[in-house]
Amino acid sequence: MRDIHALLKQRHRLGPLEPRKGGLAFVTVPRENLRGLLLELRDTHGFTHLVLLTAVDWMEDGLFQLTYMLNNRGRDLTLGIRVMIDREEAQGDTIHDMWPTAATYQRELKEMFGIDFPGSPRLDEEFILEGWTDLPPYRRDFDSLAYSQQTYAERPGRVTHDPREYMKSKLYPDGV
Amino acid sequence: MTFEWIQVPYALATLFIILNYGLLMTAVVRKLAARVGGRPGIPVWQNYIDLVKNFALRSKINHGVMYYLGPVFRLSGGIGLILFVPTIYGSSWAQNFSFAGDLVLALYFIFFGTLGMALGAGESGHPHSAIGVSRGLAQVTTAELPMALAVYSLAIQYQTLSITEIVAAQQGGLFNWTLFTNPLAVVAAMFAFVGTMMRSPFDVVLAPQEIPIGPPTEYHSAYLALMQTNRAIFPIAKTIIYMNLFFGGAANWAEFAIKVFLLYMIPAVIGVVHPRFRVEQSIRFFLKWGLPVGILAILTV
Amino acid sequence: MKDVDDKFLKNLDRTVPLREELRPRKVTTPDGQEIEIEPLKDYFCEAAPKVHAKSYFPIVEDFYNWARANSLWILGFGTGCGAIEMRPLMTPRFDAYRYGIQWRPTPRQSNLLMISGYLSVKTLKRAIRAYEQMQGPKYVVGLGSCTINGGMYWDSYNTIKRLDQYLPVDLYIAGCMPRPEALLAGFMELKKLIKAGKCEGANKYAENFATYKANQKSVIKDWDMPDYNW
Amino acid sequence: MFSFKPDRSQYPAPGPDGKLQIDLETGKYLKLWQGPNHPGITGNMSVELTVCGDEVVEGKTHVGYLHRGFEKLMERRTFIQVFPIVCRVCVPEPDFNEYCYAAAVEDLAGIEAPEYAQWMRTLILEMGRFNSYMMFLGGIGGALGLGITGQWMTYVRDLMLDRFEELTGARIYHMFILPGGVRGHLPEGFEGRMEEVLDTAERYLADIDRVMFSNSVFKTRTKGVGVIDPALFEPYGVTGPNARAGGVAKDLRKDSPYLVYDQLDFEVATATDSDIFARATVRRADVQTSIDLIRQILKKMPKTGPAMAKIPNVLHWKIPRGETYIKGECSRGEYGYYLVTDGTGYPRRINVRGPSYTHAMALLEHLIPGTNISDVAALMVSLHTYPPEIER
Repeated sequence: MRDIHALLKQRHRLGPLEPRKGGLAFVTVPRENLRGLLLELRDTHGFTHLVLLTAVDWMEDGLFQLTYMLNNRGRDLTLGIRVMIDREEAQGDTIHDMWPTAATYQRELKEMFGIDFPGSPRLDEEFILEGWTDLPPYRRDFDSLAYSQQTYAERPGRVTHDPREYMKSKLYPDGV
Repeated sequence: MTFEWIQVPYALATLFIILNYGLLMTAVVRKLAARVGGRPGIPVWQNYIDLVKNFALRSKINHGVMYYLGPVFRLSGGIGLILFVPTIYGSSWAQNFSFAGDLVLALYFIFFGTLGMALGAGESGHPHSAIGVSRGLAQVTTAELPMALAVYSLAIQYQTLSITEIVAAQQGGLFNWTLFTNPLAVVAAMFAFVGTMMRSPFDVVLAPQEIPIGPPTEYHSAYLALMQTNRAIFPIAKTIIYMNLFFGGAANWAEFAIKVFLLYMIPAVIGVVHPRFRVEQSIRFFLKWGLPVGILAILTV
Repeated sequence: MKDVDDKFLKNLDRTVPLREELRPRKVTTPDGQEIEIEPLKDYFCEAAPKVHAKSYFPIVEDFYNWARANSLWILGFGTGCGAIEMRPLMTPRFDAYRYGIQWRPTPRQSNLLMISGYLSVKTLKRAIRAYEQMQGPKYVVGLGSCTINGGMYWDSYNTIKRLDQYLPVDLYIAGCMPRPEALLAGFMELKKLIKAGKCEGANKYAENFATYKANQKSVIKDWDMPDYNW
Repeated sequence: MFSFKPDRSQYPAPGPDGKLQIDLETGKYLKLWQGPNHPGITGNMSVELTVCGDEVVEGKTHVGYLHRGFEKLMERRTFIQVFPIVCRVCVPEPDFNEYCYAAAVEDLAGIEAPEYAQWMRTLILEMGRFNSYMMFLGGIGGALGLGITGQWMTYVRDLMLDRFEELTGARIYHMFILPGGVRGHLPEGFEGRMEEVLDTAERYLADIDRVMFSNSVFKTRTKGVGVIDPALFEPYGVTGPNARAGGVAKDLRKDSPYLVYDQLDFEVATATDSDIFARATVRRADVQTSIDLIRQILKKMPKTGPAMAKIPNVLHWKIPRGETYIKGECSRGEYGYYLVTDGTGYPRRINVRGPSYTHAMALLEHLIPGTNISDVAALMVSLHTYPPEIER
């Protein structure tokens, strides 16, 4: 992995390599260099398998992190490529022409995070949700519990405990 | 042929016996499949309860006149078949309305129910019904082809079109049966028999995994109950024809019960252990195996 | 129970427009005729369900109820995880067929709708449609704690919490997920209820149709039903 | 002799954007919805078919009927509260979720599960794999109208569920593999009872060989149908038995051994034709591998030892910022958990990579055009997809 990183570092402006155990490593790349990097990894270095494409919401920093996980079966290497994009104008670059299956991931990201991928097929079709009118639900500022309480009727009698307090009262009933 | 009024209650009595026998047989076949799978299966009287339940449902939706007439046609196909086929040879009351050319009429009635069903299911407007019907008509047409050829062969052999006379010609010992006098015709006819009994591998018409039970998709309540009644009567009636034509007929009710049971079990047993053909595969199967045997049967008579 | 969390307020302004293929429009038929169609009117029945009276003679009704109880046809619609325990019910270990319970592939022919587990909003729409296609008297059994009060999806934004708000439920079977033995016990209990004439869910649905519809529409925003979606 | 080649000149032409130009109002095409309530669909999803005669010209997968928002719910729960809900992600083979989640948390928190727990996890995963294959073998017969295989295989699966119940106390959701180890030890006499189950299973599998795999009707229906070109494996992310049926010996148990798979002796089964029949035979061979592996594990695993590593107080458990990806070979292909933590007591993001995600969406939509309506159900079952892991 280090050899590949050293080879591509300059050309694609890669960040430092963060290795984890078992042939897994993560690296950050600017959005402009993503496409070239993916193409080179796929065609030259044997990272032919797109494992997953997902996003992480770093709301505090105003960023979305797109994670492209690529795998090289022969050498058992997995490389997670991080791309930071702006949270306000969330937009990524479609890679469905490289991996057709990426179109599905991009459809999900569009629906669940509101990240746009111009040019990706069937992007605006409903994927999982139907008739959704609120914020994209996987964003951190969407409160699932509050939405659920405001939308769905609840059966009275359900009790919610704070686990810490509840355990304390069960374990030490005398309040020791 | 002379007509006597006493024949009407006699025929109705035959019909009643056959209805009950058919309901029990359907349950027995399902129990057989269940036993092969290792289950106890439904109780044998389950079909009666299902019938009562379906008649007892409160709401019904009608999609039009033909939708209503579909099950009626289907049932009249089954009952008509029974009424014109002599059930017990030599019996004075189970002769029904058989006459000199009843074989031709019987062949017509075998097809009649399917056509009625096609009209009814088409009116229900469900795409799965339409697909099921088109599959059913295509498959039944080719499956009945060997049967028709076998019947020609028999007509040439016995020089008659009356079922009673064909049965009469087969009396007097096992080796007088058509099974032994004209084996090729029997083989051809058995292709048709297995092919039209709606069991695997030729049950693509109903195929729950593809077109949820096909033509009857929209049928419910009393409409479905009518079709269930027909599902009990029609296969037995068809089996009676085969029994009469090829297996020496039946001289009493015990012989009838045993022969029909054995014949009925052939497609059931085959069906338990086979997946189903696609419709064009089963058509190909009948054209490839059934048709040549049928032609051979005519040529070798 | 916690009070409603109002720091976050759900968006009420946006509505979902009717899908294009379901809007009224003019089409040209294959033989060149021009006709106007209104899919929602043409393809769907708008009439509200009717209340059907019981049989006039109690003894006939009792006999009918006995037959209905002993011939339960279940719609094979696996709506949630509970569906995985339905399959052992059809097979040697727990064979439910011996009690007259059978599976039918189409809603028209079935009498019992098993809601096998949590219902997401998208499935709820299909379940309602399947329920309305069934012929009365019809029964609904909710399976698992998620149909009773949300279960472990109590804070999910996409699953309903109380099934009886949207469909008339005759029986709940608790558990996550209920074991096949519990299901069989539930069926026996349902049979007792049917024989006692207490399962009038279809009539209840017809009587309170407006309430049920209002509840359903408060959850399902995309209220156009694709044709033959079941 | 009789050739029924469909007339493809009637087919819709692709437009400038690559989409098919299908005008339903010409009356030439029919829209068919298969699912979500349809006996031929694997679980609660639907396929929207456009048919022309008996041939399907376009197929679209629709999912979301089982969406519970797991990835959102996990963000709202502490690390130990996530553990009981992860198994609900995939119903027929829940243990893989537990393992992947536990391993991901252990990786980020720097905990090493004890050796006994590693062996136990392998045993649980193989038992789960066996169950999942039983569902498949029953399903593929059922999709082609051979209901009897479903009966037999569900019966065998019930026997294995009994062993699960004995070991974990639950039939379906076992919640046995938790971060730090496993919940318990093998009960007394477990090996003997497991051996009985495996013997019964082998007897039933021999019957399946006779009834299904050597049945000429089954071969006619499945051979040459639903072929995935091996060149499509990489672009479409095909993994697991679906890829092995095309001659690519992809198996993470061999390629990237996790748990104790490097100490076990097994072969990866492959086939060459990449059609429905090949996919079924590969799975049939894999069941045998699974049975052998369970026997080996029970023989080789340590008899005693700690089942749990020491984990911090779960009420105050904070995991430092980091991200990891844990993968494993489940019965359908590569199953993985992508876990991101931000130093608080809650996960920042968990993404579940289910193999059905690529198989049932992009791949199925690619395979459906040109098949017969009758084959759609078998094709879907042969890809072995479970909808809950697509939408989570």
